[in-house]
Amino acid sequence: MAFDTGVAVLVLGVAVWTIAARDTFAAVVGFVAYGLLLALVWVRLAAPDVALTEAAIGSGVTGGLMLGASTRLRRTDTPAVGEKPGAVLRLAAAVLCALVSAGLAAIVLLFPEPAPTLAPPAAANLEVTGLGNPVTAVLMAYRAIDTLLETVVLLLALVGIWSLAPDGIWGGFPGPRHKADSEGVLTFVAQLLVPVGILVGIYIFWVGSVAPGGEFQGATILAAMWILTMMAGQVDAPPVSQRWLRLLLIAGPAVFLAIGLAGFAMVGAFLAYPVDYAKVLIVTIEIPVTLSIAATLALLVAGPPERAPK
Amino acid sequence: MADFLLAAAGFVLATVAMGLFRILRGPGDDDRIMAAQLLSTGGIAALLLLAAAMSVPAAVDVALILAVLAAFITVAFVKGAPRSEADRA
Amino acid sequence: MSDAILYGLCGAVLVGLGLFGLIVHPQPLRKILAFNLIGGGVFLLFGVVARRGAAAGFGGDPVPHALIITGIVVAFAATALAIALLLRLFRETGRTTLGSDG
Amino acid sequence: MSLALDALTILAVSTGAFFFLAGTVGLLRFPDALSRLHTLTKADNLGLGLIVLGLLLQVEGPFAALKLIAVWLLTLLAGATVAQLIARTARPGGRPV
Repeated sequence: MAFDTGVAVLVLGVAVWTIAARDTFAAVVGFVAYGLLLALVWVRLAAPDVALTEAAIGSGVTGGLMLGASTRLRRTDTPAVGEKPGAVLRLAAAVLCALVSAGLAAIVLLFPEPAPTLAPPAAANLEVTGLGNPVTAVLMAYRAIDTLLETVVLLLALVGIWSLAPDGIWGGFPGPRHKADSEGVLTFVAQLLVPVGILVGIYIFWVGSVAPGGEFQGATILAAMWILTMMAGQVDAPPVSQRWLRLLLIAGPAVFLAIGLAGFAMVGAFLAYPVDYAKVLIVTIEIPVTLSIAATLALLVAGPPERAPK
Repeated sequence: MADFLLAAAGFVLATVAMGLFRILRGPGDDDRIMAAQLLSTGGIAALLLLAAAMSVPAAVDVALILAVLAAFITVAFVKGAPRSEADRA
Repeated sequence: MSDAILYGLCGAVLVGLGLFGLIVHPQPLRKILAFNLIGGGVFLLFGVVARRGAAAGFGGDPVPHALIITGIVVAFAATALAIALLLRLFRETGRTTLGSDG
Repeated sequence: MSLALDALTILAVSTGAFFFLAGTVGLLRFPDALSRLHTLTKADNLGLGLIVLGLLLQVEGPFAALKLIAVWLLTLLAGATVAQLIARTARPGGRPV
């Protein structure tokens, strides 16, 4: 209990810092710390799958994305004095937010007893899926349609980002070209870390069928490693009009959808798996989905095309 | 044993937090990067201790992800930082 | 008070804090940060619901866990899109704030 | 035997936690970036290293032990990178921080 109180206070302290810091870069560092502490909280709440996701996406890749944006914006950081809301508005906002928090706190204190749960039915059907991790079973079997749509949402976000490219560089290379520094620390780190990172990513993905882990967490690490080689200047981001890249991006959702539709023929329902082949089909979906998500996440971080295609 | 490991996790987090707020204030970005570095090492240590204390082996995987991404974030810091222009060229 | 309720209250305060930042900060990047802070609070509240649903040998209800994972990934996609929009705005206008004069 | 192992774990973890304390105190008290960097690397390398050592005595199976060591080595790599890059910019004559 003392431990949890301490962690909760620390989370709140870092959150206050993120909101109150004068410097944007300092606020972003606070946000990275916030994600890291939330990962600890998820472990305490017996949700290791969520802890893995929070560590990988919430803190890691989102943090990297924000850091890049804050430093790019800072070069000509115009002071925002005069556009700050006045004291009255700030006070009104504070009162409103306090009320929202109080309302949510009241809901937390008035949760119904006994707590509603879907854990028993999830456990009862786990064996049919051939999986050992109930969260993966929810993502890939019971609520597979959510996951299918999620992969599509990621693609839509990427299409949105690509469409921000100015006319002249439509379909070009995303982001700035990073120069390789053959003697430098960055090259050394990239060469050492990337193979290890890829191994960790594959492990986290593979272990997901029996233990906490899975395709999103594994894919995020793979994406981070790709971005790392780009930042170290070892590879350039591919032009977004490349055919192989686009095939890679849609492979996951396409296989997912095809197997989902095949469910009509085999079992008579969308995304239904025949009992004997459930695990095989789930893994068949998961491998291309992981690769597609990894590519999508990396390109989401890389941003819109900034250099014309050759 | 579990109680001791939990207490050790709390102790490490508390010490790291003390330093965190001092150096988050800066003045330089270097200090802030060091703050994040210290917290990530402390967080990883706390996760490893929690994994043993609570018998949640998956917490070691969380620490593993944080360790991989800590190096990744460091590179993002440096690539983005304006002063690294000179280094990059 | 159980640990889960403690973290639930923490999540409630986080939502309020993030909402405050979203309203009062003029810079869009700070608003995006605040928005992600709210996201963390909401996920935490939902995580408490999951924790209270611990049954059948699981430490928590796996259905909300899966939804939170989906939520974190979608929040990331939205953040990436928002940052791309912001950087494009900066390229076009050289401004990093949203002024009333455009 | 298990009692002796437990005692060793407690010793190693306590010493590791002490190094974290030392690292923080150094961060708070040293005046310039380079000496703060010095204390930070101590906390990283020794503090986490000793905690990993203590936990290695408790793990079951070689794979779990391997993961613990991997976590430590990766943290060393991140710490060394930070140290290198900060030292480069914080050295005398470098850009003032």
